[in-house]
Amino acid sequence: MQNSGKIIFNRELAGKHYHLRLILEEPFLKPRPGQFFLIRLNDRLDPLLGRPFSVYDCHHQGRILDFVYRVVGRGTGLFSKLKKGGELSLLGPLGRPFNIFPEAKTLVLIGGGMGAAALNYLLKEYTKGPAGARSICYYLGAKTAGEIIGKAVIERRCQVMLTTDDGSKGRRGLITDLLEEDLESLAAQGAVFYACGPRGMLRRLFELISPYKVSCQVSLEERMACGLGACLGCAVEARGEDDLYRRVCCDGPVFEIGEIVW
Amino acid sequence: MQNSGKIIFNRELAGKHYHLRLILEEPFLKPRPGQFFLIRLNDRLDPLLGRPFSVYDCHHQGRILDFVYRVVGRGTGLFSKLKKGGELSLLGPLGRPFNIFPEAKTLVLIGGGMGAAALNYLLKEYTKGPAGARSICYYLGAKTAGEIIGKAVIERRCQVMLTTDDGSKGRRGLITDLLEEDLESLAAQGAVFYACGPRGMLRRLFELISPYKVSCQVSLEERMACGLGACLGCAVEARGEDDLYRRVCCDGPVFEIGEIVW
Amino acid sequence: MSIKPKTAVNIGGSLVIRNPVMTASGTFGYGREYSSLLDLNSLGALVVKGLSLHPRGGNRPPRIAETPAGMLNAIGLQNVGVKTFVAEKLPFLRGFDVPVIANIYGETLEEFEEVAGILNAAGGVSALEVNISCPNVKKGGLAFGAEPDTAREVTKVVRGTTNLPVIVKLSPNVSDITKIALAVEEGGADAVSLINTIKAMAVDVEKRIPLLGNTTGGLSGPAIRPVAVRMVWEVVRCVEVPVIGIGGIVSARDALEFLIVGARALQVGTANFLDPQSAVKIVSGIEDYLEKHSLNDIAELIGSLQIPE
Amino acid sequence: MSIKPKTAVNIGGSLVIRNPVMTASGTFGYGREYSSLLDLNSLGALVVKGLSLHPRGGNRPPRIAETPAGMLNAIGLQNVGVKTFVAEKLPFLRGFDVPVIANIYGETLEEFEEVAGILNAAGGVSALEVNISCPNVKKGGLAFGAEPDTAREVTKVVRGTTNLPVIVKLSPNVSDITKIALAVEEGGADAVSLINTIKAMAVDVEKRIPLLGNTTGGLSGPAIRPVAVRMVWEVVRCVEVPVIGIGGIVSARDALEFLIVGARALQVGTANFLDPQSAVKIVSGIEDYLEKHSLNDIAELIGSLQIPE
Ligand SMILES: Cc1cc2nc3c(=O)[nH]c(=O)nc-3n(C[C@H](O)[C@H](O)[C@H](O)COP(=O)(O)OP(=O)(O)OC[C@H]3O[C@@H](n4cnc5c(N)ncnc54)[C@H](O)[C@@H]3O)c2cc1C
Ligand SMILES: Cc1cc2nc3c(=O)[nH]c(=O)nc-3n(C[C@H](O)[C@H](O)[C@H](O)COP(=O)(O)OP(=O)(O)OC[C@H]3O[C@@H](n4cnc5c(N)ncnc54)[C@H](O)[C@@H]3O)c2cc1C
Ligand SMILES: Cc1cc2nc3c(=O)[nH]c(=O)nc-3n(C[C@H](O)[C@H](O)[C@H](O)COP(=O)(O)O)c2cc1C
Ligand SMILES: Cc1cc2nc3c(=O)[nH]c(=O)nc-3n(C[C@H](O)[C@H](O)[C@H](O)COP(=O)(O)O)c2cc1C
Ligand code: FES
Ligand code: FES
Repeated sequence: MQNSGKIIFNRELAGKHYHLRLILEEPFLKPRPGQFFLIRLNDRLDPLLGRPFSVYDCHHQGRILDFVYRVVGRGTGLFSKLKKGGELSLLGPLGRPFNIFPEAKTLVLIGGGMGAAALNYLLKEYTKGPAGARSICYYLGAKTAGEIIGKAVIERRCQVMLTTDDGSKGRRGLITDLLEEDLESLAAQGAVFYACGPRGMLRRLFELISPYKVSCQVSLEERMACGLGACLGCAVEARGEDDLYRRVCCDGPVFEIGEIVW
Repeated sequence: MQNSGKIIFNRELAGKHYHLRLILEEPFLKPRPGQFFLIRLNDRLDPLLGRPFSVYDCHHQGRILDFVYRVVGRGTGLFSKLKKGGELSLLGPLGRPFNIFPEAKTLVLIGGGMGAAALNYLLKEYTKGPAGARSICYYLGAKTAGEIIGKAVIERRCQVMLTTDDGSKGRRGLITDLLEEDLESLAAQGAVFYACGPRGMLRRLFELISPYKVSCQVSLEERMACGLGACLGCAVEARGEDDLYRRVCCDGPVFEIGEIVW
Repeated sequence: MSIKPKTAVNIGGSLVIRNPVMTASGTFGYGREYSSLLDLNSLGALVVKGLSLHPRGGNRPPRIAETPAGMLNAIGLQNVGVKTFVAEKLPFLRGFDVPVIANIYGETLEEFEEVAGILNAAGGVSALEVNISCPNVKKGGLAFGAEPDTAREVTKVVRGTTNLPVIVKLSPNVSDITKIALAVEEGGADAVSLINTIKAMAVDVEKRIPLLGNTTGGLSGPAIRPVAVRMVWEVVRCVEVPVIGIGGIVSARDALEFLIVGARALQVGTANFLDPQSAVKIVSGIEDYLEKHSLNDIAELIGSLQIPE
Repeated sequence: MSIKPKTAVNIGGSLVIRNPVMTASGTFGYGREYSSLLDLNSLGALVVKGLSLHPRGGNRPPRIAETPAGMLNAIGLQNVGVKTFVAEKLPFLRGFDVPVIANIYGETLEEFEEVAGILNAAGGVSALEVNISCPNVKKGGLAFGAEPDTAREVTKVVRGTTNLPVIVKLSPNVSDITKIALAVEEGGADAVSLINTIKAMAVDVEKRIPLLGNTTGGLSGPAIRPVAVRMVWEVVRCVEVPVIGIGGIVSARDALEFLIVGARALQVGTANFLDPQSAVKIVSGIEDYLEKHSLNDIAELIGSLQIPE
């Protein structure tokens, strides 16, 4: 699980988003959709900790990994300056992946902002075989047109419903508003839901979806230190008998939406 | 005095020694031989402080600066990985330069290990005009043949006396032993002395040279924080009425050998 | 051909560990979490997450934050409780040949006593480390560790309950750590370990809220190492019992600082997060150093600091 | 067109400075050393190197050492002495329009009194900062700052000698900094500044000697910022007088942490070594932040930390 990755490229996409491709130098495990890696800058004690990034895509059974990240702070700022040939330390694949339902007839993916990252790989896994009778709807929300990542690829694989906060592309508004309109009919079809995005979006989704008896898996983000379940740093409040916390790094990052206290 | 330097090259020389060439991006002052720069890695709080390096050579009135450094610790280790195009923060030129005696007929340069750096630029300044009747002897000591830096350039400019600790080049032994043999005659000629090197070498030089009434300037090294005389971190014990310390960064790094408590 | 230098050390109460490198409490879970990433048997010892009498939920998130060359944590001693530990976590560890040290915590003297008693009877625990230095809980923790009298008392109580070696873990958040060290030595501690985290705080300046749900937390990592080295240096010169150095160790070089000033052993904490192999790399780095410096036994290194006059 | 937000703050004893950013004692010499690198007039105030009655030679080298995101110093309060300061350093500073704060130090109460008296009479000094927190001198310094009683006493003595605002600079090397803060407030301090350096140590593992000639030194720089922020947070909630935050500030973001928890002003120390323009960059960074957050007066920012319940 410990690895060293050599940078194949680290390309700027639109609006502070970057696409990083690494080739692993040690034996590796193939990641599953929803899993993530803790990636650390070498030779530095500042920033100190690894940064968690979901697998955006992978090739050659996981030897080559793609990540898409957004510059939000010091760590990602330094990542964005990395060049081809540079080396990064990796720990992973980590965490509980998305549950895949091979028989599901209707899939709904709901992505807000960087949520696209984890859903992209999930979508790829779901669409690698013959499409069959399965329908996939991707509800994709972004702040503005410039921050929509990977739309072309997604459109080749499924139907895309788009909103932007400023209306610069797709419908103006929140992606959860758009989903709300279709939710009853989707639930009636027995759709399986997957969502990644900002906490506010997921909370709203929880409110909308609770009345229905459907599976809705969400991928959460929390600050992490060990990534292995040891430090208890990445706790989220969970519902349940014992009322304890769950660890995002190993009990998640994927949870059934009902497990979490929103 | 504050500047940003872009790396033109950062070449490995023999045995953990590197040659770094920078071009300054802001207005600059031409450094004088013996002066140094505090050079800091950008975007890092670890290592925290700038590293002092003597000017090894300069071009275009000081717009292009050359440094030669040896990897000895974390900072220089990170320097050695820098690539063309990278940027460094510089403060300088700092410190009291070598006193130049334009009329001197005999010059003696004594360099041990990395000492070569500051003496190289001094030698260049002394030899840029017509040679005239001046004779220059360079006593150059190194641990081993592989650690002799810039010998070819030096030999073009003056006469070189060489020792290595292991005898792999030049005479086996310490450079101060070699100098000792010639010292009386050099002093009698009214030679002016310049020395850079490890403290042990300078201490021995002090013992040898004290009996003679000659000028012997030495360049000292001490850990530094501000480089400006403000923090009092770079103190060396000095002789003198008030018995206080001297600051290597601004009272030095060049001192008359007799000023210092060895 | 050189023989391998001896690295075994006695860390008090006749507990000898094969090398001086342990993993620090709270940074290594219950051992299992790291067991696929390194050979637990290559550690000197393994200290488990702080155990309390009853399971504890811990503090509200966010629980960690990064700071320059350091991190804050305010876990709040979340743990499964000592009974679940004995029933569910300890059996796994018994499968290894590595001393397990149980870090214990109580809100009252009675709780310390009860937890110590349960672990004493459990089998498979090699020593107790008494945490009187957690800055992140309201009761217990630092409340006991800030004053010599209460520190001595807790030590006595645990000492009276167990035959296991008792290590007392000290807090850096005091004016004079030697007073606390002397008090717990008097109280019967077989060893002292230091330092726990330094109480600290960081702010999200955009939202103008603390970065931690608990407002304050404990600072660990390389940033605190110079403070830890200084405190170990103060303590080794005033107590007789072995001192275990903790704080910001990420490399063998760092570990050597502690050994040279006089620590008998070390714990590696935050570094486990940066590289799960940290502890084992430090073990081999120490061995290399001993060989390079022709030291046959780590005992020759411990406390070998020279002060130039 | 937006009007420039107000950044002036009153740092006690009716001393109003134009912005909250000062340079910290010992890191900015006597001002002159940095005067060609930045406009001294753009600083809120300038605190000079600690002054004692007689010139002091300071500690033996090496005096500094680098640590992760921090540095150790053991200068030992080398200084020209208060009289030479008044005669030779102060005239230069009078040529600027920036409040000069004299950091003072004594080995005895009488020395503190005498130094304060000389500076009071000198003219051109806007306030005194009483250093009872230097970890690097044998007498005086921390000896006064470690206990509430002695801290109160020094403060009273200086208070009684001068009409200038009296700022007392507190040490982090104590169990409870609020006790010292309250004591000096009682003693008549117009403001408190914190923190001074944290006592620390580092070892040259190859030579097995301390990296500092003085064995131990004071840790400063980004590494200590979270400790400083926590202490400022503790102190602002228990004293009435203004609190000046110090410790590891290298950027406007860092400075904002202190202001948000409640510091009225700040001092920039080690950062001056990394970038001589640090202090002025921090001033403009704070202004930018105020504008961006539509705050018209820095007073709206100071102490605006929200604790989510
Ligand atoms: C399981 C998981 C998967 C993720 N996948 C992606 C992805 O594919 N693409 C992407 O752009 N981002 C992803 N994130 C978020 C990403 O980890 C943060 O944006 C990143 O850590 C920010 O680092 P920074 O140094 O730039 O920010 P800073 O704010 O300077 O970081 C300070 C500290 O907080 C932590 N932190 C800050 N924001 C977050 C966050 N949202 N989640 C977790 N830790 C955070 C950092 O890791 C660091 O320890 C993921 C997070 C998690 C938990
Ligand atoms: C005026 C002056 C000119 C110099 N010129 C050169 C030169 O031209 N080429 C060259 O290779 N070296 C030169 N040095 C020495 C060079 O500064 C150190 O080798 C370098 O700072 C080591 O940094 P490090 O991080 O690799 O070592 P580390 O040991 O990891 O450094 C730790 C700390 O100690 C300081 N330090 C360590 N060794 C020295 C030293 N010898 N002198 C001053 N500070 C030190 C570092 O700057 C840093 O703050 C000069 C030093 C001075 C004072
Ligand atoms: C996330 C985390 C959890 C911790 N939990 C405990 C604990 O339960 N009991 C304890 O005594 N110390 C605990 N500590 C303190 C460490 O054991 C150690 O003393 C401290 O982190 C300093 O060492 P380091 O700098 O190597 O991390 C914890 C530290 C961290 C970072
Ligand atoms: C080299 C150096 C010298 C110092 N000298 C003094 C001093 O004379 N008087 C004083 O009160 N504080 C002195 N300090 C402490 C600083 O003023 C400041 O409190 C401390 O460094 C923390 O701030 P920083 O992290 O921004 O440096 C000194 C600090 C350093 C680094
Ligand atoms: S990051 Fe350590 S338990 Fe999740
Ligand atoms: S380095 Fe600060 S005075 Fe010389």
